[in-house]
Amino acid sequence: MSTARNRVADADDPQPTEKLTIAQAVRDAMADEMDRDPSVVVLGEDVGVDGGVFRATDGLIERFGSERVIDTPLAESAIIGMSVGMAATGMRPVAEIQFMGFVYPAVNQLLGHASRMRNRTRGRMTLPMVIRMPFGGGIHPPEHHSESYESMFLNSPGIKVVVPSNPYDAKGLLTAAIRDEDPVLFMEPKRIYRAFRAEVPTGPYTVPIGKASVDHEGDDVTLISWGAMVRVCHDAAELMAREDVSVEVLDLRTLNPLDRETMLASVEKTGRAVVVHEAPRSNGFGGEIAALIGEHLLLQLEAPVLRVAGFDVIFPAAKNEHLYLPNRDRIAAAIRKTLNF
Amino acid sequence: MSTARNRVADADDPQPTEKLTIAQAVRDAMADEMDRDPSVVVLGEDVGVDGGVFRATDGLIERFGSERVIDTPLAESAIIGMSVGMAATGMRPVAEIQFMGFVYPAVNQLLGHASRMRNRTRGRMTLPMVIRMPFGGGIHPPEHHSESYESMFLNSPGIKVVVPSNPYDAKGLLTAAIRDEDPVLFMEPKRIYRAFRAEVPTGPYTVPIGKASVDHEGDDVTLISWGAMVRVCHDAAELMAREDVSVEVLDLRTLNPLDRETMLASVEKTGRAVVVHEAPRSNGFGGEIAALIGEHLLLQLEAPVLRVAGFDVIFPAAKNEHLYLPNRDRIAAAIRKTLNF
Amino acid sequence: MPRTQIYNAVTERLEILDPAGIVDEELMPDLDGDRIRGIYSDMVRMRAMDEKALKLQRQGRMGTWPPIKGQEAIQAGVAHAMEDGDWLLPAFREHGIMLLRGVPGHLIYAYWAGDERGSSFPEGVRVFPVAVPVGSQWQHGTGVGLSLKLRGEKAVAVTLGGDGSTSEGDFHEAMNCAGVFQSNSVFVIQNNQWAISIPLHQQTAAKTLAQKAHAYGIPGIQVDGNDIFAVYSVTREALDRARNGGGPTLIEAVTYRLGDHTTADDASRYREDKEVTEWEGRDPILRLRRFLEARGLWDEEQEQEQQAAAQAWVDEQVAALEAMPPQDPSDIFSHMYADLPPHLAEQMAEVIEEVGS
Amino acid sequence: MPRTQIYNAVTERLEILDPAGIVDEELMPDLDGDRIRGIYSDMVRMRAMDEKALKLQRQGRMGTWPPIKGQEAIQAGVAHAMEDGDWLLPAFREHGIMLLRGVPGHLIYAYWAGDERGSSFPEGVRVFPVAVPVGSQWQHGTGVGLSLKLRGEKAVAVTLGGDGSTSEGDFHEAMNCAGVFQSNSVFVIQNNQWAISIPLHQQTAAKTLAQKAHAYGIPGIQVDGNDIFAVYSVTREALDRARNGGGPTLIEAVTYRLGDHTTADDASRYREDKEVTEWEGRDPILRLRRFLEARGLWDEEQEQEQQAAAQAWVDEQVAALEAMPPQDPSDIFSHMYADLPPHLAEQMAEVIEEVGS
Ligand SMILES: Cc1ncc(C[n+]2csc(CCOP(=O)(O)OP(=O)(O)O)c2C)c(N)n1
Ligand SMILES: Cc1ncc(C[n+]2csc(CCOP(=O)(O)OP(=O)(O)O)c2C)c(N)n1
Ligand SMILES: [Mg+2]
Ligand SMILES: [Mg+2]
Repeated sequence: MSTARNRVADADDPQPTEKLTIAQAVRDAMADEMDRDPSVVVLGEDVGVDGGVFRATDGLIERFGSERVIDTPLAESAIIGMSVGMAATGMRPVAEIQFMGFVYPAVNQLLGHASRMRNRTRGRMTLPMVIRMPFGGGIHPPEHHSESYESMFLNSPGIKVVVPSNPYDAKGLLTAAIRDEDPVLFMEPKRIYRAFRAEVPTGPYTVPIGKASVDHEGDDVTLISWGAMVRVCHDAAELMAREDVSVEVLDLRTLNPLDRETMLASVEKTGRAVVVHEAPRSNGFGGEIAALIGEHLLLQLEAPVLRVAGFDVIFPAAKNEHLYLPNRDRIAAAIRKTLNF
Repeated sequence: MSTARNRVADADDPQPTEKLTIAQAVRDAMADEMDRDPSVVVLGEDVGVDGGVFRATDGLIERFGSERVIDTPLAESAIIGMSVGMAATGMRPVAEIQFMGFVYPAVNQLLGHASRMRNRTRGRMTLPMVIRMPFGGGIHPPEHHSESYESMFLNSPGIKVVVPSNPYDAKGLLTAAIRDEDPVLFMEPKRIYRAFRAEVPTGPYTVPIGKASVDHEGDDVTLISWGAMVRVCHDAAELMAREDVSVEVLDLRTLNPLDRETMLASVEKTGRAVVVHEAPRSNGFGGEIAALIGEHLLLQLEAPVLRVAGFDVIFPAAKNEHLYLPNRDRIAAAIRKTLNF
Repeated sequence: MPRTQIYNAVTERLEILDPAGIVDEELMPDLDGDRIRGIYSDMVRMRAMDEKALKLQRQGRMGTWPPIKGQEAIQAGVAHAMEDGDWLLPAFREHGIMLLRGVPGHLIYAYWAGDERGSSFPEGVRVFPVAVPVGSQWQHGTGVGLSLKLRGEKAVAVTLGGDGSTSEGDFHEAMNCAGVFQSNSVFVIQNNQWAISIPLHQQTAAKTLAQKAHAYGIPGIQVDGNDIFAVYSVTREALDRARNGGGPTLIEAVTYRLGDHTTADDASRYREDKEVTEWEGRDPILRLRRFLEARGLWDEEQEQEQQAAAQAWVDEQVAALEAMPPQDPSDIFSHMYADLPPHLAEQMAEVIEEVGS
Repeated sequence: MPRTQIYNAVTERLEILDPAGIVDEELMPDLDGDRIRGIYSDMVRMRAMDEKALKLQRQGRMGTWPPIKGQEAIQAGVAHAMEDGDWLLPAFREHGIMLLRGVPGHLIYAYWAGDERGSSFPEGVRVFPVAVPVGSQWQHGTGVGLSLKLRGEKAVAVTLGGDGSTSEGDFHEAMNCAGVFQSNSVFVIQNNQWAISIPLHQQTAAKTLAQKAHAYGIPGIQVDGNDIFAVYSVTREALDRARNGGGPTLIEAVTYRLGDHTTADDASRYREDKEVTEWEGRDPILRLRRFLEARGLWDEEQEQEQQAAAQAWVDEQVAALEAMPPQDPSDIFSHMYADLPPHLAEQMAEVIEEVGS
């Protein structure tokens, strides 16, 4: 489904690959980096003995011990606050927040400290730390387990925001994130943690942060998305192909820093854009994207940039999730609307 | 400077007025409502004996006693969390967060509970509560005292966001906020707390939440703004008038729910828009505004919607504040750019 | 001028009913046979509700369910100590006490089946909705307690939460503010020894959770949470104190989570069966039954009847759950604000156009 | 089975040097005359730095300044107890100890004059920057202490904060996690009795702040914070313990904020002059001077010299401050990330075009 075009492996030689889910790819990235670099530690609620509620840290404690795979008390602010202290003094913490719906208590440490330390100290203190968190809907859980809060981290500079949509990118981007000298918020699309497998190189490699991927080329309209929505966009593209509409599917992969160049080039080519995300529509990151496109390509646009997003409501409980989440048909309808503008 | 057009007073009769600063208007709104309604209480750090670090609660404790003007421990999450409990059981708390830069620890209670309780209980429990906080730059303080975090509350529905720009609106909007049945985040532009006085009716009156104000009519371009930036926009409009450019100045006053109608009508008329805000540019609320305008008025736009905003950096310490904050000349430059597009 | 002692921190524990069903008569609270039988049947009903939910979940008729098995004595004891005007603020593993405080069983089921109407309790039921973000409800309990105090209501806010939740900053702020404001609050920790896979000793280095009260200048006490009489007694005492202006209390009730964390969890990954078996021997329901039997207040026949009644009640709740009319799609919009703002009206129209109303 | 005591612990207070300058010889730490004179001059230097900052502020040459007057014994005592590899994590009223741990005076001034370069300490200085969001640094202190432990460094993270900061959730999480992980951490509360206008008894109902340690299963102790010897002793003991794997300690040092909260505050709005005057009588510097004089280790001439030296040093710092080259406008962009992303490069270019570089 994805081209390897934008993916850069460490080694020049073709590496052996294996078929992995996103959850396994995430785990392997951590395992490989812990192997390479003794300063990498993993911490969070239930990441140790339990192996993580989504098994994304499965087996790590057996392999690296409880000093490097640290089960923490139930305290999100401490998970990030301790990581700040550790990252500032020579370690590379990979912290897990169990669900993005529980990141709120950690916001003060994330946006008050993690994102500011380099700037505050004029580069004296840097914080190489990763904050992993599953996000998004589609698994029918109780409230607070389906949220997509990326927008709140994108008006607050100093923290990179990365979102893979497939196993290859998950491993490569997480590896890049762990090696990054700055804090990286790493959002994992929990709905597709185990939905499918794809070929992933067995050794370490990186996918560069800050580069979008043109997953599927097309001429008539650009679909811009990230995370679990990318697959839904592919479904929509397929559907539209049957109507002879050629859809370009763009997987942003990194939301900050945004790969404007790739995005604007695509929309300049197609003249139409639809942004798809799970977060509520108003002031979601889709607004920023539409604003940028409008600013740079006003005269090239054949139709308004449309947004297919969550509604401006609290993420509904399981029974009404389907009403909320963007789906193939909503995306297709938006595409048709831009075509008939 | 502002027309009274959009302002609705409780009484039909012309009321006596007095000249007040924004800080005084805010205090008077609280005092009047506490007088009217015994369930209104004020709480926060230093709001009692000290009268608030900006004197916005000056004299309230003397008048209403320490049971209704409550000095709290230094705990923002508790200030909001206790308010949730109080509001759900018959009181109308007006909570103060000392600076918007210190709202982060309260985010979990604000967005995890305050904004959700009505929806969660299908309307059984409602939370009539106000969260006041000074925001924005321009007073040369240490870090974390100049922030404008509105964007993070605008992708998370269930909480109204209100921002006055002058004493009349400050009193009328705060009165409306206290009487509102839902949580209202009330952002006070600290830079102009005491910068000027304006005529304000002595008794209680409301300015409706959700209505923007066309502060100054114009034909060539619409400036869209809120808070302390509104005055800077007026300065820019004046400057441009000398170049024979007719600028319409829109004070949004409420960011959620947004008065799209007024906003779109204005831009439809002028064909050009510049949004001005203090928060960083990327994913600031200006993006949402530009996106909405692009979505609804693509064919009417004579130029791209431009944003004059803070840069995507941590709000600088005092010495570099001037580099960061939007100013008259930057706004004027953006206006010229839209005119010469 | 040597080191002087400036504070003496003592924390006590209360037990009344032992695992064999024998009580310390001197400490027995004033509850007559009928009342105790009533408490027992409440506990049996809780267990039946819980077991049925697990079954429903396996059948795909229920969402994620956090079982309360083993924690019935706390929930019954606290509920029975409470009075009419008192407020209950649950965490998420409080189905039993919610039931006893007036939340209809089928609504509890509805909530966990993924239907927000489950938190739409009948008028007059003084119960907060389930709090999913762990630890945040402690703050509301302080706020409600303060509200009751300021308004002069002789009522108390009773907040429950887990051992894990005591590690969150919100727990601390809530206790500290309750101490400062002397709010009408009682805080009950259901210490079931586990927070998902994290055992208590990895949650805190404190020997007990009750001793955390020393940090806030409020009374704290530990109680055997599988001992219905001890739970009832300490709660009653704390409620009386709070009701009469004496301020808040922190109660640690020591129990055990006999089941998995939720139906999405597999506890065998992280804990020994042996530990579970040991605690099964301290089952709070069995213990009360032994007491009742020893007193001649209960026999096998009554037990059969009670079990059947509980089953019948549970079946009614399931029937009521499944008879709930489907939600209207507009429901996801209509409770956001007192009035529907234009942008939501627009979005609501989109959905209705798509799926019908 | 009555109520049993399950926790019984005490909180102690240490005093060595009384306000008249008389010490308890048995408790005196092992510090020779030179060392004590050195400590005294450090405290004099702190006072001079503070007074000068207030003057600069009135002249418009300094931003908002939080004075440390009255808190010099804590800052000198803790600094002198620390060793080379130890980390310091300050709140925002820690200019004195930051100085002693290697932060150049002119950088401390620069920070409060509104210049981020003030937090750009020289290589090797193990000091965190000022933490403005109250209470958040406690968490970093646990993290650094854990980092030191995991990496096997025989060093300790020493975190300071105010009495007000103990009400924040972050304080709680940090102490609790330090207890669980037995991190190499020492936590020192500068209890100066006020948090802006809020006096301690409105901050917590706990009788002491030291007793909060009971909540975390870690040692806690109170010390007279105006008594340099007591502060030194308890800190030394705590550091030795942490350094040798014995885990964290919470120290409450009781002192008084003799000045306004900051130069933006007017403390006369909320507190009595009488209280201030009373505490002026317990001035930590005066107290140490009395001790030195009584021992024949100090005389008026030395005092004059010391004051002059402190003034000279302060003047140097001011000169260095004012000699700092202006910041380049690009500086607000260049420290956001290791590499400048394209959108920031664009914004930087806008500013440079506007104001020149
Ligand atoms: C703030 C927050 N963090 C994490 C979670 C995920 N989570 C749900 S329950 C739970 C454990 C709770 O433990 P405890 O407080 O002891 O309650 P128990 O489950 O034992 O009843 C966790 C980590 C959450 N719901 N909220
Ligand atoms: C999270 C947060 N809330 C509020 C403030 C505003 N504020 C700055 S200092 C202060 C009082 C601090 O009191 P304390 O911890 O006792 O330290 P002290 O000022 O006495 O040194 C307050 C409320 C802040 N900086 N951070
Ligand atoms: Mg538990
Ligand atoms: Mg203080």
